[in-house]
Amino acid sequence: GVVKDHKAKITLQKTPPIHIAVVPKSVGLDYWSKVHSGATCAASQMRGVSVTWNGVTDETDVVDQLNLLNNYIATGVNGLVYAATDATAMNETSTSAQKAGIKVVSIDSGTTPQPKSVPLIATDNVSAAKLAAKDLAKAIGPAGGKVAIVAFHAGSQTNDQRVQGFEEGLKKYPKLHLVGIQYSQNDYNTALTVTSNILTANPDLKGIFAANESSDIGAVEATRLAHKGGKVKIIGWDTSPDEVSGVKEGLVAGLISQDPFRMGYDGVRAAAALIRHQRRPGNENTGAVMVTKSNLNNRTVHQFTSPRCGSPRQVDVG
Amino acid sequence: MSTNIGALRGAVTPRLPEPVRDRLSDVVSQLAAAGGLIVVFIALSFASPYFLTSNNLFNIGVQVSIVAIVAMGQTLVILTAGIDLSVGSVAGLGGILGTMAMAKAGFPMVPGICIGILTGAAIGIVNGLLITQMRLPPFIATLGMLGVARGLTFIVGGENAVYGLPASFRLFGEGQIGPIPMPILYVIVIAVAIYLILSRTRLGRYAYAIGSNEQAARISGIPINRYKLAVYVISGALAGFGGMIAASLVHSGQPNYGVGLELNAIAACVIGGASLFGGVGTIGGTLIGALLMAVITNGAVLLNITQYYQQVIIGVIIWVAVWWDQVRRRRLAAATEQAHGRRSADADSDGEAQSNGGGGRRRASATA
Amino acid sequence: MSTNIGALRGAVTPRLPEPVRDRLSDVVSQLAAAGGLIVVFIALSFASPYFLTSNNLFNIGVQVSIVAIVAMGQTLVILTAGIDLSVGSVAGLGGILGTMAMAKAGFPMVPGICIGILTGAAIGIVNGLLITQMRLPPFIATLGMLGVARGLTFIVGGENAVYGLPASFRLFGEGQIGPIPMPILYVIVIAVAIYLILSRTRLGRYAYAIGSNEQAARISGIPINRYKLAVYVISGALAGFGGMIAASLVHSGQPNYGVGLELNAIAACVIGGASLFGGVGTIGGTLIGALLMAVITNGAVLLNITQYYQQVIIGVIIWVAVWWDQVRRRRLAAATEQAHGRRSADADSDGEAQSNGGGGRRRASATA
Amino acid sequence: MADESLVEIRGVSKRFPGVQALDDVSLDIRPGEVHAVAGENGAGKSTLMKLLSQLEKPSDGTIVVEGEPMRFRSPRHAQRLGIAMVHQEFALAPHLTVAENLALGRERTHVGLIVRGSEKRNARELLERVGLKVDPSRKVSALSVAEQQRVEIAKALAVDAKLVIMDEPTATLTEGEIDDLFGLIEQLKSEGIAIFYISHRLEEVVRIADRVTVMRDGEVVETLNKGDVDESRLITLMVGREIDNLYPKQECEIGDPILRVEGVTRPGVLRDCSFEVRSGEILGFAGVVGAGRTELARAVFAADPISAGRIELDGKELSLKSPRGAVAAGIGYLTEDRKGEGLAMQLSVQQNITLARIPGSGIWIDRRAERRSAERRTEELDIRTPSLHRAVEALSGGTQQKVVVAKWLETEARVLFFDEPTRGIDVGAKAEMFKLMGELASRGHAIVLISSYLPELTNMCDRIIVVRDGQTVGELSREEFDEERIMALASGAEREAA
Ligand SMILES: Nc1ncnc2c1ncn2[C@@H]1O[C@H](COP(=O)(O)OP(=O)(O)OP(=O)(O)O)[C@@H](O)[C@H]1O
Ligand SMILES: Nc1ncnc2c1ncn2[C@@H]1O[C@H](COP(=O)(O)OP(=O)(O)OP(=O)(O)O)[C@@H](O)[C@H]1O
Ligand SMILES: [Mg+2]
Ligand SMILES: [Mg+2]
Repeated sequence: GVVKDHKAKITLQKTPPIHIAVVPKSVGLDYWSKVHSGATCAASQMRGVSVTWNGVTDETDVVDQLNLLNNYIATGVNGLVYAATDATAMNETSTSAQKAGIKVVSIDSGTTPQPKSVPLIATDNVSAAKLAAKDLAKAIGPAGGKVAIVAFHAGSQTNDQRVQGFEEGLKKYPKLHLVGIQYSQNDYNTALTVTSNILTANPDLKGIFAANESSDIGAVEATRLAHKGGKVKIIGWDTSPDEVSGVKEGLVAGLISQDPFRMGYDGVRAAAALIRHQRRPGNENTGAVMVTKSNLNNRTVHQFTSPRCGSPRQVDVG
Repeated sequence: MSTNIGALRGAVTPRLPEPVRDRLSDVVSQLAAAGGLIVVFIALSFASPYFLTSNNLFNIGVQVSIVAIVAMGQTLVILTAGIDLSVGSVAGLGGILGTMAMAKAGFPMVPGICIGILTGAAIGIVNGLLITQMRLPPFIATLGMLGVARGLTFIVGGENAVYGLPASFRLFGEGQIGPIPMPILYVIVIAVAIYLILSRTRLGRYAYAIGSNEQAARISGIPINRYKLAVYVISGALAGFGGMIAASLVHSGQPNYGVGLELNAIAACVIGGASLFGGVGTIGGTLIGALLMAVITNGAVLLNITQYYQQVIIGVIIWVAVWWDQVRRRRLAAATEQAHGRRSADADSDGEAQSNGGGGRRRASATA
Repeated sequence: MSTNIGALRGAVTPRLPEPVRDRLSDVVSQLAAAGGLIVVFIALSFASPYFLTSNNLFNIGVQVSIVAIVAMGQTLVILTAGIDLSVGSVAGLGGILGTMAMAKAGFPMVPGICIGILTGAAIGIVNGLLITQMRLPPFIATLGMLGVARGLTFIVGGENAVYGLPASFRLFGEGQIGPIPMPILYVIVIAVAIYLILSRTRLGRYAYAIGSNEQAARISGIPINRYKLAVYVISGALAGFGGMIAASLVHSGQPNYGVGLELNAIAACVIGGASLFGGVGTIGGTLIGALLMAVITNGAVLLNITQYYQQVIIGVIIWVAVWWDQVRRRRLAAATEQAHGRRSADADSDGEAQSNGGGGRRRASATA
Repeated sequence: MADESLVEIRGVSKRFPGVQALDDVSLDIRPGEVHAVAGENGAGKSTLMKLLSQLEKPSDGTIVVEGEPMRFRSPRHAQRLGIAMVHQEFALAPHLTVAENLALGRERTHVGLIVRGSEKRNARELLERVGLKVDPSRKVSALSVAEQQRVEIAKALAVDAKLVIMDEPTATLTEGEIDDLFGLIEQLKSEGIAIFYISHRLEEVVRIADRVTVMRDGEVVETLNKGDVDESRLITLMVGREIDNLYPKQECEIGDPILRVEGVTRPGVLRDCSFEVRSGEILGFAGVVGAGRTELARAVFAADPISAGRIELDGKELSLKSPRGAVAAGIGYLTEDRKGEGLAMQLSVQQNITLARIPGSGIWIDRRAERRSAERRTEELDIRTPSLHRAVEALSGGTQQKVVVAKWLETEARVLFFDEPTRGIDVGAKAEMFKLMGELASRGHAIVLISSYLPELTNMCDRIIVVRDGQTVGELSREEFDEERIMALASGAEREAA
């Protein structure tokens, strides 16, 4: 993927204060808290911009997220930056917000159809998941073998896209044989339980695709408990500190990392631009990288895993 | 003494005919119970300029509608000393089947909605049979159903949401009649219906009786099983209806919809004064309970309170509201006793007829 | 006549001293209650070659441990006709505070774990005070706490998990003593302790009495508030302990840990025969309930059954297991009647003291 | 009297787990007849009646109603056959109003809606018939036990019955109310309605019954006609031996006051009540139903809060906040409502007996000592249970009452309040209980006996306090005992300073 350089020079003079609500798909995961830091970082760099951060507790709470968005529309915020839990269900929300004079930016996941006037700042989950399949095949080696998916929540769009992408990617590797998919319900201990059970049922399992943070950590602990740490190859998703330390310890072959910080950061900046300058910034693909033990200390990768405010950066990864 | 009482009663509601007075004090007592809600409401009106906007009130109404509708069915169940843990899953299953009927089988809107409701009713029948015929405790029967219905939702509907609904279906949840959004209308209609059921029909009377003393109800010749079945069917049907409203609001069938809804519904009942041990509860109370939770959530967003503080605040307000309600009741009881408690006993000994009494008097003193 | 009974009793279990015999038949009766579990167990042994491997049995043991520990505390609460909905959130909060103490404040392992447990106990105190002093219904008090504790978890710990725990902390949840994993050991120790509490101490007796008839307990001079407080503290402390085990297993403090745990814990109690109306329940039953759920989940994954079918199957097995348990009880009662009904009635009619009797006899006949 | 039987019970048996409650029982009842059934606690009287009202199914035998063998379906079916029952353990829904309870199961509806107006009117009529003046829109839970008893009777009258079964309808009623009830029974008789009447008050049985059947251990001992019935004969048949003294009053030395109560007031309920009770003394509380005897005892026991007053135990003032303090100080209170406040129904006989005083040290229970205590009490009071481990909910009404009595005897409290302790207890056990009371007194305990049954008070007490309208209005010493005088004081016809 390629990330476009996007430097909107914003003049900050005598502008009235603006209030932007940032609504993730859910709260409580490292991924979304990086979005949060990005958003606050952007706000801190602009004068008179304040952001409110609020979200539902589970990505599948589509109705509750809709309620929350409607509440923000009613309070008359100036901008709304949000990640839609369901692309179709939210397709009227953006327009009704705009009708109420609110500028809208989509981050992470847009709506279908995506209104022309609403910029989308996101990664493509499907293609990133294909990347995961490729890397898992590489880690397992040419002999191939059984692989399993530890997904997180059936019926969540992100989940479905990642599973879909992985399965599509897998088609290129006939030696890899998918034995099952289990769900962690976004809970570390459940992930541990289901992975332990998968390992028991398939003693010759070669690889696991763990589709998000909690799935990854639970899967890693399960392989460790079964004394198969490092032998069963794991490709995880997201880069919370514990996941990264799994890579360092050699328990995780690789992590798909998106750039949530950038989504938050650019999302807020885009909203501010829309509000103050009536200018619509372009859509943006924030890209994804595969984090492995070998590229952990790579500067670019570091930007993905441990973003810091103050150094808005450019990344270019393959 | 009885002149004393008479005087007091007269002072409170002078010259009104008895039934009207009864009704009036009923309303007053209901309003007093809403104390917590009213306080929160007033506080929010001052705290946020947006709170009282018609737009926002409208939002609250729509947001509370699903929980309120499901909780009203739950109230019936709880009155019988039962519990329905499956409502959340049933809302999910009803929503999926109803939307699939429209999107996949090409049903028009109204039959599609009916399918959602009938699904709920069917699940209610199964719940009821498990409880009455296999004699499972309601908690077990409906807990099992919570898993079964959710599993079925995914098995039948697949992992993805159901899209491609007719545009008209949006109106079901988002339309308005005059200035009133449809969901609020549904709540009103259902509330009136269940109020009538509870106060005027055998079903309601027997629900109270079964929850109050099942053995006594049985001895009195009430066909308990039939009425228990009925309350679970109503609860299921209303959950299905709630699921259809949710589907209309997001214009899609979400297989995960309703997770945790049961807890909200039960909470609304209990905050509204229903007892999980049966025999106690009102529709008014349940509506107040549901509204209280919705208003707090809405207010927290308006006041820009983050999720976590919101959770803490909601918890504390629930505590305070229920506590306050209890203090009010206890004080009321004490006052009644002080003023007249002994009098009803007196009536026994001095042989005077007490044509209207404790109930009315107690309520009257509440208004004083 | 008492010779008669003596003879009969002798025939059933010859020559064992009475207490031993009592204990023995207790165990047998408990095992009979485990029928559902045993059937599932045997079925899975045939269905999957991996099920009976020591490795897998350990896994199950570890997997069940948290729910079992939390459910044992819950059992105490349910015995008093209470309910503790906050256990899931308390496990989350305890886990976060305990791990923060280690990771941020540099506490060693044992004090860190104690902090997790004490956090739970402290929340238990608040629950208890809300219930006994503010007289809130347990459902409301602990429902509020469910939100408050979860909110606090995020407020105190931030949105992210707590990492950087000492390596030794892993042993707390993953270590073994001989062949037995630590969590299983904890379950055993706690089960024995609570068994003793229930059968041998005032706390246990009073928990049953309060749940059976609170008024009678009060009039009998039992300090109800103190004992109620105690059960909520125990429940909270065990939830905190469970949270620490969970944290050790994933070697981090997870702010979202424990969502929905309360339902599992309550389900374990109820499947194990406890009544939400209080006064009825045993620790053995609760353990069986917890194990049943864990074994089914484990088996489903071993058999590669997808999640949705799993949910359906778990629900159905819970129905069948509880139904079967009830049939068994009813049949047991009937069998006893046939075997000894006549005789004990006879014994009664002599107006002779019944120094020991039916209970033992009833149980004995279950073994026959 | 018509020869045709209305109901005929033929060779009926009923087994419960561990108990043969009925064994080959046969008896019949004719229209317009009062057929009393007497027997000790647990003899099977209630069980037999529950078969008639179809709450239980017989294990064996048939019941013939008006020539047709009865099919067992549901209580509703029994009602349709014209069988109504006044239950020993009331069958009332506490959260419903009196009127709603009276109509329960028979609501009149109009287009699906209950006609509430007629409900209240009917309720007033029914209540009038049983002489109860309470507002029909009051909740049953707010009524006293005695009031509930009459609502229960009224409920049976609401059924258009050919046979009314009354299972201990007078257990909590006082003289006047019993007279009212008997008037009612006469009226029913004259309408050709048959009545099964169960009571442990044998003089009532002698007075009202046309025939009496005596049961023992689930079997019919004998059926007597009106002329052949007298109390001592009944007792002999019931118990299997003679009881020479129903009220074994021991003369014991009366010592210093143990409990002194002064000016106890509970707004709206009690006003300025004072009394004292001495060691070795049995003090009686007399009064009509609702006079406040129960309330006074509860106030002293700290089960209810008081606003003023002084309570002294052994000369030291007590400031009690809860029953717990009272029990700890050595005061016991046996409540009149055994189901509501007396027993933990799911717990065993043994656990209930020791509930107020569990042997053991610290937190631990000494189970052996517990068992011994329970054994001793069951023997003393002849508590008939298949086992000490049997849950009390499976015991007969009277046996349950004995368990509560045992619980309070077990506390060895210095001062014991017994509130209607004989409710539902048979004559033999009653005598036994009074003997134990006497023994307690002779060991220096003080006893307060609250009873609506005057002979119990006049025979057992050393002194009687009369309570009216929440006030202590009179005091009579043993020499002054006179039932009419007590009634006069209790009803306010005679006034005297306390
Ligand atoms: N549901 C039940 N389960 C088990 N045993 C029962 C049940 N009901 C009654 N019994 C037993 O049946 C016997 C007869 O009881 P019943 O209630 O008929 O006695 P009763 O003559 O009415 O006594 P009382 O005068 O005390 O009311 C008793 O031994 C009692 O323990
Ligand atoms: N929980 C209650 N709520 C309201 N009123 C009550 C309640 N309990 C009792 N009362 C009223 O108090 C009055 C006195 O009660 P109670 O009948 O127990 O007194 P008593 O003198 O002990 O009479 P007795 O023992 O003869 O029944 C009754 O008339 C009853 O209506
Ligand atoms: Mg009886
Ligand atoms: Mg009384």
